[in-house]
Amino acid sequence: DTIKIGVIGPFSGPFAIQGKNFKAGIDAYMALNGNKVGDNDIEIIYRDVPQADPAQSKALGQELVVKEGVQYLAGFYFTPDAMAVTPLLEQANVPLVVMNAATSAIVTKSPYVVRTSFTLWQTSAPMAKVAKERGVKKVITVVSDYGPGVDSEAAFTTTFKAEGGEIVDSIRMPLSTNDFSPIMQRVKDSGADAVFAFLPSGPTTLGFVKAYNDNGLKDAGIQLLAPGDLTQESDLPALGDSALGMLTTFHYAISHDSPENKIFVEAARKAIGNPAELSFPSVGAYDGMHVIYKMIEATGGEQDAQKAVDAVKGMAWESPRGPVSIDPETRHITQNIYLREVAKAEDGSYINKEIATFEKQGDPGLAAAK
Amino acid sequence: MPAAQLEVANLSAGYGQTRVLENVSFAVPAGSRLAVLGRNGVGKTTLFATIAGQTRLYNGTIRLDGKELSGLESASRARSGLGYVPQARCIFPSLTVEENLLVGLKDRERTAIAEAYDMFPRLQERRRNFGSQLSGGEQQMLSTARTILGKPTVLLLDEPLEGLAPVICEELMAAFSKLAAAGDMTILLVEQRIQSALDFADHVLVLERGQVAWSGTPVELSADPATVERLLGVGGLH
Amino acid sequence: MQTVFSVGTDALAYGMVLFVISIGLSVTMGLMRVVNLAHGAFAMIGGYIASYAAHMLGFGYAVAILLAVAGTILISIPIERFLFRRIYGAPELTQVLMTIGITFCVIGIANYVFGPTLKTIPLPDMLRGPVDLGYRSIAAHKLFAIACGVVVAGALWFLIDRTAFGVKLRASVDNAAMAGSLGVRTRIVYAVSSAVAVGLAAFGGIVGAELLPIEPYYALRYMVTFLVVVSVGGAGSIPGALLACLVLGAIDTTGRYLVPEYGEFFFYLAVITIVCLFPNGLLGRKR
Amino acid sequence: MAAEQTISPASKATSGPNWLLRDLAGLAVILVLAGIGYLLFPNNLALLTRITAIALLVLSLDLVTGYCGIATLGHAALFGAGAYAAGIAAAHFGITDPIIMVVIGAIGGAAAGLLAGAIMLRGHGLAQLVLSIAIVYLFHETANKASGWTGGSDGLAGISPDPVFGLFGFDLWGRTAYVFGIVLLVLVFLLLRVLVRSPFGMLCRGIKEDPVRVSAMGASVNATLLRMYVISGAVAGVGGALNAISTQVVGLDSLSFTTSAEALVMLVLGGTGSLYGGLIGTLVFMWFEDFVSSINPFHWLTIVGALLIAVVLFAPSGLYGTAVQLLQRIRDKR
Amino acid sequence: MSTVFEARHLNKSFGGLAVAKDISISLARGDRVALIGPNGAGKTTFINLVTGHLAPDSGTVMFDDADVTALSPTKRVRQGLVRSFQVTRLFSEMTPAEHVALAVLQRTGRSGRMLGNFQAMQDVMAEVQESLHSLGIDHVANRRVSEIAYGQQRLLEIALALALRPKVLLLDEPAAGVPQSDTSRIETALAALPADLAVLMIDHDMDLVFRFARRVVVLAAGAIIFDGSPQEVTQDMRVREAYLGNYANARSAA
Ligand SMILES: Nc1ncnc2c1ncn2[C@@H]1O[C@H](COP(=O)(O)OP(=O)(O)OP(=O)(O)O)[C@@H](O)[C@H]1O
Ligand SMILES: Nc1ncnc2c1ncn2[C@@H]1O[C@H](COP(=O)(O)OP(=O)(O)OP(=O)(O)O)[C@@H](O)[C@H]1O
Ligand SMILES: [Mg+2]
Ligand SMILES: [Mg+2]
Repeated sequence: DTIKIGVIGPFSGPFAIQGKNFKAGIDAYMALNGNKVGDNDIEIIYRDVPQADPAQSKALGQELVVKEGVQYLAGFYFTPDAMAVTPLLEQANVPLVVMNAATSAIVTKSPYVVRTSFTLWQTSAPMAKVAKERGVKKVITVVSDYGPGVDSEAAFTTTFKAEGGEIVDSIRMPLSTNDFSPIMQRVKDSGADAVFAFLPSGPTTLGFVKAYNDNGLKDAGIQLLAPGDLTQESDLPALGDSALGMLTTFHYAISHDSPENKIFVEAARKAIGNPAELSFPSVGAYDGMHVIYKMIEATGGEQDAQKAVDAVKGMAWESPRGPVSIDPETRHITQNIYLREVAKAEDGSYINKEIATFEKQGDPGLAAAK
Repeated sequence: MPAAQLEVANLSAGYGQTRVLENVSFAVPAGSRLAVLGRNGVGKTTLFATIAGQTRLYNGTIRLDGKELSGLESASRARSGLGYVPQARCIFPSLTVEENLLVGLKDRERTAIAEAYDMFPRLQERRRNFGSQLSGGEQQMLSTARTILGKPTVLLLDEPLEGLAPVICEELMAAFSKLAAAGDMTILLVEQRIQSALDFADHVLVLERGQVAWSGTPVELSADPATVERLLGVGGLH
Repeated sequence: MQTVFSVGTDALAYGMVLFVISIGLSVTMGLMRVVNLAHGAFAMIGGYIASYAAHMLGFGYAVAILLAVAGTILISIPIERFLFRRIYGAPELTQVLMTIGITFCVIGIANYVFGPTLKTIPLPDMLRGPVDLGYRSIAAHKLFAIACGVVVAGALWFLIDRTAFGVKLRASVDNAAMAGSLGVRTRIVYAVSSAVAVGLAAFGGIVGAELLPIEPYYALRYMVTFLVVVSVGGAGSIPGALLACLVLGAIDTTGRYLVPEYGEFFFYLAVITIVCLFPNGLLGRKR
Repeated sequence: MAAEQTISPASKATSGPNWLLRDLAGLAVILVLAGIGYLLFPNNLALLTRITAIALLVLSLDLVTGYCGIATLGHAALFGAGAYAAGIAAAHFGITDPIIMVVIGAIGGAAAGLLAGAIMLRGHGLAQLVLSIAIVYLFHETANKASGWTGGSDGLAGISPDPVFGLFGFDLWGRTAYVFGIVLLVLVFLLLRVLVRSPFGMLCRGIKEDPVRVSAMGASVNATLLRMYVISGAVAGVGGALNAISTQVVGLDSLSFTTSAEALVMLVLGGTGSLYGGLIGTLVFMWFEDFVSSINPFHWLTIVGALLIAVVLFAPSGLYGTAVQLLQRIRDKR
Repeated sequence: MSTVFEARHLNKSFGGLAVAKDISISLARGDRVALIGPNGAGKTTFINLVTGHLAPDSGTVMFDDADVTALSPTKRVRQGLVRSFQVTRLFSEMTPAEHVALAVLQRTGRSGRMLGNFQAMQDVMAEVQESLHSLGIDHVANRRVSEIAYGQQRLLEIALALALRPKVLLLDEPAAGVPQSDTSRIETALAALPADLAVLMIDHDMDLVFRFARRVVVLAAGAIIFDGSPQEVTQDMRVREAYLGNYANARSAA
């Protein structure tokens, strides 16, 4: 039989690069593990939702289930798109494997949701510990004013305060900000020792990091701390020297040193075509496929969402990002979070060099929400 | 008879599917004054617009000094010596009076604008105003002056007196007569006030339903009240 | 006080960058009366060519700019000839449809050819890094952008308001048929103006690339910004566009400094206020 | 040949029952198409429902753009207002009857229309376009900020409408939603047909062409336009509510610039100033987009762009407008 | 006869150019007044001031013994102060029938109706027919205005104004662009107007003016230089010089 997997993601438009990484991760997994599970052929059907658009996402999810007859739904770069599909799952008897969307609450919307990416709480909270360790006392947070930004700010602020640090100011700026000079001026005026920032990966990060340098914050010794979205590998060549030395916490770096990752990166680079375009969503997709393959194995190709999801609860494996497991309770991935520094590799390319590890991090976000 | 300067043969034209002119032919010798008359909506404006290249020509030929115009865009026709003063005036509303005149200059020296101001002193007073701010009569003056600045050899005037004060009308008609008499210009005129047209012209063409219905001299037309009544709907001419 | 100066400087710099990028649109939209949503697409093409010329062919910044402007104009010639020429004088909405179609195509092609990553245009050493103004430091490339803005504004104003070409262009736009009958070769006038506008777009795209980085979605991402700036100034008015850029730059910058969380609010409320007070744009002529 | 005789009477016939006939024919075409959609694409009903909702948005846009000449790139503000009104009623106040939700959506849309209209009418031309953009961004930001009510950028979830009349539940296959949507569309369409032919509709067309002329006839331009804006808001609100009911979630995209711009593109594609044009534009654009993006999810944008360019080149009055002209020409030839 | 309309001391200037200098005119019921004067004298501006399309710098406009200076153009029209435009302003995509219907509906307070259709309203259709017929443009009643000849558009412009049943009618060059054969239609239409209607007409066609007017007002450079009977005006040297030229001679001779 052929088992179909429907993947929804941004394959065109402003976030096309993230969708491309989904595909690269999936292709890499299938290249390495074959496109068969038992006797079943695996077929992937892609559907494009260029920007967060829950209505479109739901319509496509429905179409995938009803018309294409997919047994699994996967992908989802944006939270609302994933949320929109969750009401379908039970009736459709289809599990949903979230490969990126990073708001904690998604897994609570349906018992059939499993997530193999990360949450912003997960990647941002450790940064507060780093800051504390490095002797930072006063921090100003700067985040994009939308769900993930607010999450990231909350995660950092809560943790940093718990560690005894002081948040001198919290700035939320519109997603469409192009010129960050006034923000940097605020940062300067706030008297903070460090700035914690979250912006979605993409063009604005470039302006942000440049403004940080050009306005003399770097020279003034104000540390820039951020979750890894800001230094997505595909943006690093554009950021260039200006990002050197930036500290970020994240679940995955392309440069992660492990045999599993070497194999993955090689396969994924081949799949994506231009090696410079590879970045973190690919690993979420890769592990998502791993989870789906496990589900198919466990159900023997039968359509049984409950059984499939049950089969992966507690499952642990060695991912390209390091050791991971699916938390049986939340169905979210437990993983290492790494502290990384932007550095120049021997071949002259820019990498996120891992310099410390926070092991087996769950999602503090769900706990915080309760 | 001198060689025709403007020669129109078998001209048919219209708008999209609407045919307005059918098989119109006439010739105008250099330095003469032709009045084109006809009732409301017979196609006088369409005829001039077609000659000037603004309305679609279905078939027929238009020759200026022996040169075929029909394939040319309107700018080339203008550069071959055709001047057109449209009924709708077509002032450039966002240009000043002076700039409107500059456009009409073609490649002549800027100083030539003075000629227009000599003709219509009113325009000089208003030279910095935008076209859209002019009074109706001022627009009419500007439209005429603008075209004349380009020194056309054949001038198409579509109701150039509309909206002008009687004194100005007289002066203007006198000026046109002078231009034509000097042999500098051949003038084709559409005018609602039949008497003014007949006083001015040396030849008359009457259109009816898109076709030439009558042609002759003003004297002949005045002498034929029946035709005047039939084609122009006017009682008698004084 | 120092903060005021400092924010003021940022505002000026940001406004000027906006000006350089969007002024080409003021030419197409205000003077040629084409609602050209593809303006960003041309800016982006310029950016890509410059980036390619600098990275792959190893040209310097100045040469890259020249190549990019020339290259973009070259690319635009068939587009003007076969597509734009069909929409001169057409209803605005038809123009919207056509130019958005062009934008979609350009985005798709850029994505296919260059991939979805950011492209940079390496600055020469002179423009790199901060310059100390005494009370603060500012990026050198911003100073460069300010200078470019001033030069472009002056040159354009002269071309449009003071030369015979400018008069012919404005006449053709007001009434192409009549301009033709007065001997103006409207096609050539349009083609040249369109080339100027495209060249300006490309130039702006390159000079502004530090703030608005080049990537395939560029063409749509900043479309609204361009539209707003040009219309608030009064389309077709060069001083108007300049003023609008400075005013909006100032509002945006102070807004983001004082109340960043309401930055967008601030900006668009200001736009609404300005438009309500000046329905034809700040320096727009009444039509 | 005589000029007068070759001219055919204008398409707007004065004879009475003609328009009734044409409306019935139009209605029949919509119903037949809807039926075909249901039978031929039973698995695509979600998409078809979505098209229906957007069609309502495009119709409402046609009212102000096509009939009143107000170009706007912010019309999704009204659509989104309807969607959020219906969604918030359901998610926060437990009002889950779909018909009441539609009414609430219409009211929400109308209120937004009143507000947007009052602002929009302050400008003209380009300035007006910019006002519309500013409005949609303000709405968007407001919804983003009021995340307690709207769910912010995560979207407003937790909308679970009751079965229609307590009988037909909204299920996975989307049959109920589809039929519900088509019924709404047909009702709105008929009402709008009456509206645009009414004296009020004629007044609006007059304003589109020359507001000064209209005011010199003693009619008040702004009051008329504002009324139309409110009506348009109600129609868009119905579309928004339908979207909220059928997808059970409302996202910020529903009042975004992008949605507004797409609606405008669909309208122009079909042809402004006739309700059929709006419907055809929506259907063709969304179907085409879905079709090419499922064939190639990565590079479909280029093809859509090419479609738009082709339409401008070969059907400059929009698909419907050009078709009508062609028919007219064929009839003239005979 | 009672005064229905009065302009008192109107002043207006554009920049440095004074286009209305202390203009005072009053119209009584049944008046037939011609306003003439050189091009650019300020005649159209006067109408714009009176109808509210332009705001005067100073002065008042009285209508039916009430001060209407602050009213919007629309409100003035509703009270019965109606104008036509010198440059036709019509809805190019609509038909003459629709134009007149719109005016009739507006006058009868039905233009805001959202139900029904004017073609189904007997009284409206009858009036439309009648009005177009009287001006001789009923044969193009259902053509788009953009397709009818300019002269016909001018006639429609007048039909529109009349359909509003004004108390005071201001006509700005109604005959400009109308062929001689058709000016008589305008005259007939004007002659058929209710006797108590006050009409002020601007035109440069002196034949028409002298047939129509019982009183002539001459405006030059923004100021009234003459207000009197048609007979007197041809004798006034200033008017002859500034405006009439040889026409006056021809007329006196005749
Ligand atoms: N744009 C157009 N589209 C279709 N038909 C038109 C168009 N313009 C004019 N016509 C028609 O062409 C015919 C001739 O019009 P034209 O303007 O040439 O008449 P005319 O003789 O100049 O009349 P007038 O004395 O009123 O100026 C008219 O019947 C008119 O209805
Ligand atoms: N908005 C404006 N700005 C500046 N000047 C203006 C404006 N409107 C009109 N004028 C000028 O005011 C003067 C009077 O114009 P108006 O239209 O009243 O003249 P008119 O008496 O109607 O002339 P005509 O007989 O030519 O129609 C003209 O010289 C005109 O140029
Ligand atoms: Mg004519
Ligand atoms: Mg006048």
